Amino acid sequence: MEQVYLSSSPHIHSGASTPQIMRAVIYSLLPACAAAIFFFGVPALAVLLIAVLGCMACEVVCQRLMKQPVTLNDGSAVVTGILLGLNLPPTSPWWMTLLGAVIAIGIGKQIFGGLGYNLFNPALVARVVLLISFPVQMTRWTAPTPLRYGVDAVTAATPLGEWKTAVMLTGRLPEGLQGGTFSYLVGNMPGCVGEVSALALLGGAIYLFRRKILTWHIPLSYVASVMILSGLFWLVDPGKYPDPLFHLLTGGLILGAFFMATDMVTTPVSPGGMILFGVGCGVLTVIIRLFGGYPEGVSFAILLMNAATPLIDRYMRPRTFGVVRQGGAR
Amino acid sequence: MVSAIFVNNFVLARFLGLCPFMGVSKKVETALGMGMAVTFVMTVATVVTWFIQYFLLVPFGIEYLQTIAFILVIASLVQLVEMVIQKVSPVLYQSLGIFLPLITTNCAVLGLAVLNIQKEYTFLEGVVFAIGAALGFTLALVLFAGLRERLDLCPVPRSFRGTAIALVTAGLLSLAFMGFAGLVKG
Amino acid sequence: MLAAIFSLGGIGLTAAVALGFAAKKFAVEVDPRELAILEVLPSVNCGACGYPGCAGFAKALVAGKAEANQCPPGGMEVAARVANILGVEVVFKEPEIAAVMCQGDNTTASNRYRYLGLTDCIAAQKLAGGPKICPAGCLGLGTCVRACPFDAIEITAEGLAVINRGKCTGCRKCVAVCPRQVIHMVPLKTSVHVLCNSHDKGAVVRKYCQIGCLGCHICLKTVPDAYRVENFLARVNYEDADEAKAAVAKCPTHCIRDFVDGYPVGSSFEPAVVPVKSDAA
Amino acid sequence: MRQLTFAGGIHPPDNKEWSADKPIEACPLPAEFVVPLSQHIGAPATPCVAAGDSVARGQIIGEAHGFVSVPVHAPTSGEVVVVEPRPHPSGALLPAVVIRADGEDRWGDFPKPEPLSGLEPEDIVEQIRLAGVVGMGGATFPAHVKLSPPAEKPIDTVILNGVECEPYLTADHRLMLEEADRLLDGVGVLQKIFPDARVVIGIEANKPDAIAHLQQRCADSSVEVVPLEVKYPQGAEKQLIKAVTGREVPSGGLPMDIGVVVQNVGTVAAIADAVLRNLPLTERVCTVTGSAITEAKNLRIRIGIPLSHLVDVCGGLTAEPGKIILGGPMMGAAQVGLDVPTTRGTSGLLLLTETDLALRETEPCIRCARCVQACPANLLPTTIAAYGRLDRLDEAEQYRALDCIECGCCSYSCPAAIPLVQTIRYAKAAILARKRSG
Repeated sequence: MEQVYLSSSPHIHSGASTPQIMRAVIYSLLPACAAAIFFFGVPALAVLLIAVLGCMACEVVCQRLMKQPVTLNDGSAVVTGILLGLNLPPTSPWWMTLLGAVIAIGIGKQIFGGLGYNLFNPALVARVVLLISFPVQMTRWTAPTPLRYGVDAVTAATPLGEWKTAVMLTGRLPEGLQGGTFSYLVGNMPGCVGEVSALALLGGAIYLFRRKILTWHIPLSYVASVMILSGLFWLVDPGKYPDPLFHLLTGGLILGAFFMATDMVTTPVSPGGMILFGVGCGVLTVIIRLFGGYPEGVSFAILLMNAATPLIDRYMRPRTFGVVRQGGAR
Repeated sequence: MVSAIFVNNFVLARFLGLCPFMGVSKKVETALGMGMAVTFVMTVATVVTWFIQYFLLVPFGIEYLQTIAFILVIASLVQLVEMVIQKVSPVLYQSLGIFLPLITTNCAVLGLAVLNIQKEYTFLEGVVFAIGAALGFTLALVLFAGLRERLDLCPVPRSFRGTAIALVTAGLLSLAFMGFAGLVKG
Repeated sequence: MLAAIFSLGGIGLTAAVALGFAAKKFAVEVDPRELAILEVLPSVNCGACGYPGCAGFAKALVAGKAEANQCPPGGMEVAARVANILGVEVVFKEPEIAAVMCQGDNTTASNRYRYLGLTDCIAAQKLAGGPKICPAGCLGLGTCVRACPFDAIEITAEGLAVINRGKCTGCRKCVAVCPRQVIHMVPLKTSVHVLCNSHDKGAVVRKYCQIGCLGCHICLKTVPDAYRVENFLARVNYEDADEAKAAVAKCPTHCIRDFVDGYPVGSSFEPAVVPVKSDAA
Repeated sequence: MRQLTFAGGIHPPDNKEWSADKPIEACPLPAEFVVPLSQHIGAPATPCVAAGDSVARGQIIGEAHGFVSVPVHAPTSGEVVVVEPRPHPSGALLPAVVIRADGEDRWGDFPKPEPLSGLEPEDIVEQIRLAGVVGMGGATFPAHVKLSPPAEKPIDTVILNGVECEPYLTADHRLMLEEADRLLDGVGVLQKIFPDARVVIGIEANKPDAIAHLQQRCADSSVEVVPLEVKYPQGAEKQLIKAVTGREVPSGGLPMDIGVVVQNVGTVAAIADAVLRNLPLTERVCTVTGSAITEAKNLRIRIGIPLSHLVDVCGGLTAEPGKIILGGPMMGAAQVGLDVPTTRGTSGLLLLTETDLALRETEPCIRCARCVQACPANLLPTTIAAYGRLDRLDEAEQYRALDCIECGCCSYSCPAAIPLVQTIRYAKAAILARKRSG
């Protein structure tokens, strides 16, 4: 008789696995990739491909160097690659995208011990490093021209950028920014590869909700706090501050709230902590957008809250069963 | 004040006071204790140095003694804090170790006092600036301590273990703080 | 110039008075000898002395509750210096190190079941007493490796814990955590040991382990003074171990080993002659 | 119908269809019984027979020691072969009485039971103790201890646990369907002990036939039959109380602290036998199931039957078993071989093939928080395990490792296949050991 296996209970498993989760995230990002390629053409495709391949290559190189088993199969490098690609402008030169991939995997993830141990969202680390190092390349936007092949695009400003410049110069909200809601919704506006099409992103997010990979806590609290806070400012001075819908649909809020801020590794684990995390992201995003030097605050807000995650985890624990909080009844 | 906490954070934007920042950020409790000690020293030092500057050094025309005089004040304040902490919380005293007396040579404290004078802040402005800076220092310290507590659980590659990975983390943290750039003018 | 001297002097004086006052108010007594001893101790905080960390040991020493030779990592050298500070005589204590008294890895010892789960001997031991049939053999799941503050233990590819004689300081941490009590303290000066921990009869041992001690007395017959057999298990008489080496080649199951000639198969450690720290006092 | 439940938990496939429709069969007696003397939580019994003695069914062969202990009885009549350490379900060799059956299966002489109306609660509890009744859901905690709360802890609710939330197992289900008489007799005994208490039978909604049957039987009594949401671990004591009464057992406390007593339905049936028929506990219902067994069955088994005999009764093995589990797949204990005997806590024998096990390497935690969502005790399993693995017991205790009920929800749902419960269990043991040593 072959020897039996012995283990501590439980003896059955749900069958859930890390590669399964990563695959689902990749599927959910495909609509956004498709939309990006539709609006920005071949350059967007190139950015995405370079980012994904760069991340995978860098993962292999790092793990070989450290003589660790290569874990390309878990799919996490692909996810990082896609997210990085979606967070870059479609005009990014190839070397910049590649550098981003190396930063994301090398400094963002592997240096901390690999999957599950990174403190900051790797794709955002790369994006912010690039943004600070190459401000010109990182803010060169093109107007979307559906199904374009060449690279000779018309340069244009993102709606958020346009607003910021106008407010800086005149202190007033520029004409023509409002009312583009439909264009903003489908993604017909300048911006990063993946942040433009709200519809495509939401479609992917709904898939993730249905697969129970996303929980509502972070996205909802993030979006809600941005809407409420920006709404307050808008009510105070509608001539200067754009309306909440503008905040929601332009810029990287949806991409950030549903895909970047929900990165499991770098966010709190308790439901209460997740909500606090989302609200923190929302408040910081609005503050940076309205008062900061950068037109877009999503990346910084998420990175800052990533930094606060260990503290949130420490102080926001769920109430243990059978433990009555201090000062409660009984 | 907001500016001092976030935008011009002493540690993460001006890179002042890195010594205790790296030294006592292994545990959140220790970091909080250190933050409080520094807050106290910074605030009181600002008050005292402001008076010394405007009522002693300027009237007598001996501004060139500024550095020595300030260090004298700070050193005695640190001594005081040290004694109090040793009495009140021996555990905290143990874990702060050498870094407590080192507040003396903490460039953040001296830098703050000197900056106050340089920028010609009024007394009130100076105190507010000091509290802001100290809170910023504490915030950075505690955030960083939280991150390092989590780093403790990570299988960081051998060659990066210890200070190396801590410095990388500090760099990333200061990267995130760059988001506040341009938030408040001045 | 005068103003400068006066003002600085004034500041200094005020500070001095304030500090002096505070020093009285917040005074905490610390024995200077405690600090001096703390300087001398290795500060690995291993707890081998039985006190909470080096600071606790220092306190106990000053209070006269501990002996100067109670710090194994420090050895006689530290003991001498501590005794010097305290002004007492140092008593020589034979230095000891830890050794895993088992060679039954996955190739030589049989298992009862295939273990799944946490890589930890204590956790595995809880499941029907551990996967190894031998009730006393090394489980090789590395609980001792994690307990060792000096990186002196490794697990071979075939699942056996091996202790590096060069790195082990004798702190006993591994001895305390091993759920099967397979790690013993042995005199540092002796390098020949019987690497088996099973008190089962020879016929029983033979069923589950190719390399276990059968209690056959051959070693005892070869060098009568250097060995003894208790409950079917041979042990080296460490007080009289000079000749023990002669039996190494005679042992039918090769469970007697001289660490100067070689470590158990699969270990990356080099055979080591460890210099015994002499009586430093 | 509104179904009561608790927060957290998981929904594993229940696999009960294999045996849910199989009526309870009496298991044929083997030639030799091995009766462990340690069959309950608490001090083991000491043997009071020796090799060569002849015993009758129900005769005491091991005497109890202390309050949290019960005697052990002979499961059939025959001759004592030997009293020696034998393989025990815990994995160790523990003292057991080996009995060679004489085939007569003769009961010992017991006095005629007194009518319930003439008994005082203390006498009833003593009878239950003497009959060796323990918690038959698997915990094997002596029943009389739970039934003797101190006077300052009045009991206002008695819950009968018919949840059977463990996948695969159907023993309690069949018992409620086929032996409602015994069960309701037992309810009568409990009502005699706690005259003012509300009596609730909690059943998971995946057993609609049992719910309907008992509801019909209890229609004209005060006993409530409550359907509960299908969710593991609905049958865990604290979670069941939360679902039925809305009260939470305080951390570190017992159900009696909040006026509740919970007994498994099998235990209640055994209580009825003990008090109304004066018969000690010598048998129970047990489900034999799993993909490695020829025919899944619900068997009425004697205590002390070797597992190999149960396998034979069910037609033998279809495949090499990858794992042999006593109890359910979530909290049962894996066995080294089929030579161990059944005990009072054996609610099931589950034989899984290697393919059922879906063996996987452990991967790093990606902090997906599924364990946090699944934990019915509202803990952060991944954090406790991370500290436990590094022997950082202070932190593990701070994160309330000791409140873990070891239900296994976290390990079940972990995508990285980290042995979370095992690690937490390890940490708990280490924390408790440290507390004991001071």
